[in-house]
Amino acid sequence: MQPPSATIEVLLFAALREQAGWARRRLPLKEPCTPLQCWKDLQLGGDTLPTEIRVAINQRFAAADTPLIAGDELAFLPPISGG
Amino acid sequence: MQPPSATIEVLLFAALREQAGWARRRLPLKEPCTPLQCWKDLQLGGDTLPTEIRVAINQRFAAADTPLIAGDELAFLPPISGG
Amino acid sequence: MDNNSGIALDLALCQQDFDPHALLSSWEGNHRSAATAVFLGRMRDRSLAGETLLAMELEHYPGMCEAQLQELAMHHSSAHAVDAVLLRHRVGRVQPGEALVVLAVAAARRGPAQRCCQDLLEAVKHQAPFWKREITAAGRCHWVQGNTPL
Amino acid sequence: MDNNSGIALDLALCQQDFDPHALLSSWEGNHRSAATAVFLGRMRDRSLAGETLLAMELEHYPGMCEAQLQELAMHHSSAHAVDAVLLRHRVGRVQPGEALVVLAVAAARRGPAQRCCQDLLEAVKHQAPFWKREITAAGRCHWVQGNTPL
Repeated sequence: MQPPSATIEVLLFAALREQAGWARRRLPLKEPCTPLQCWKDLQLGGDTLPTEIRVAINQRFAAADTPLIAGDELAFLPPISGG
Repeated sequence: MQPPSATIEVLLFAALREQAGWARRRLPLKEPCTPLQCWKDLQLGGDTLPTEIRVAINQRFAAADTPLIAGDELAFLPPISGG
Repeated sequence: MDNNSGIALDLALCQQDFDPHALLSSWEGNHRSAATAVFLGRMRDRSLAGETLLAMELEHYPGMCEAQLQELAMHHSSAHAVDAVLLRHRVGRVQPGEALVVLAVAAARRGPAQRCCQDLLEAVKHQAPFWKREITAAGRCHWVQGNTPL
Repeated sequence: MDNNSGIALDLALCQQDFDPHALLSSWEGNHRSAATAVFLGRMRDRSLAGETLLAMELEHYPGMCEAQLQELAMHHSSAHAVDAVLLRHRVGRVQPGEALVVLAVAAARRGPAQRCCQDLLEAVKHQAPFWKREITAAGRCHWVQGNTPL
């Protein structure tokens, strides 16, 4: 059995969540792993990250090639429309 | 007796009013006459209009060499400090 | 009042202390535009030179002052194509902490509302005939020389 | 709350409709700074495409959203050296005409208050994870693609 810490949590929001049909998923961490690799593995839309999609790791904006570590919370954010 | 229309009214405000010791004066109109000429005649402070003093004729900003006509309301305005 | 352009201008001088929030609440509640920008200025309790202030006398040029406010508000509200402008400006004797000016601009978008509010405030500060005389706690009086820097 | 710089930040998300003027009155009344700049945004009753809107759902990223608002407010309030910031932002289901966002900045001078209010509003609109879904009177739903132009 894999230790529970060797996973990451992936979150989707708004239009991305609706398109994928899910909001939150726990993934086993295959090191080395990056947000871009997760995007591809989860088949969220092609082999590159669309320029309008932003990445957050542990609730902070991050680059798509940031190495992920066990326990990270990864989120894909469609274009923001607050205010 | 001069007809009452052949005069102008001169108004001073704020620091200018305090320095001169009066707020409003009716002057006989010596045509041709300008705000600058009135400034000198009334001995409000030298032979030129200080750059910080603005002129209003009939409650609108005007140039110091605008010809005055009978019945005009002429005002000398020290630096504005509203808001 | 509405001018020819259909922009609602509500401009007035106030002889007495007023509650800017009660005023804004009632005015803005009638418009409920998507974007409203507001500036509220209150009397400071110290002069720029650091003296404690007891009060301020706000002198204006009656007639010209109202006409200038109307003209400046018409010009800037048309230039920015906003929906409505509210302006109140104190005259007379003011105590520290009291509202001196409240300016609100309602528009369909935030950019025009904010830019019109800023531009019209600068215009009022430099083009409307108001003069401030500060009265210090030590009993000195002096006319404020122009406006504080932006 | 006060951060290290001594600037008072009062930031919150609101699940329910709120009265922005009552909030501003109580907040501003405690500060009475010489200069206060405010922006108030309300929900439009039409989409940019002209459809009549029934409601809007405001989704956010819980945790990150609050942290971003705090960080953006600290950054811009320090950069402009203002005294205090008030921010309320709706989440959940909103009706046309209800307040979406109210942002107020209190400072010693009008320039910093106005500039901080504008900069922080843009930051919130582009850097805080909120998403709007419009629900039209005709029963269609669509996610708003980014922000309206400034």
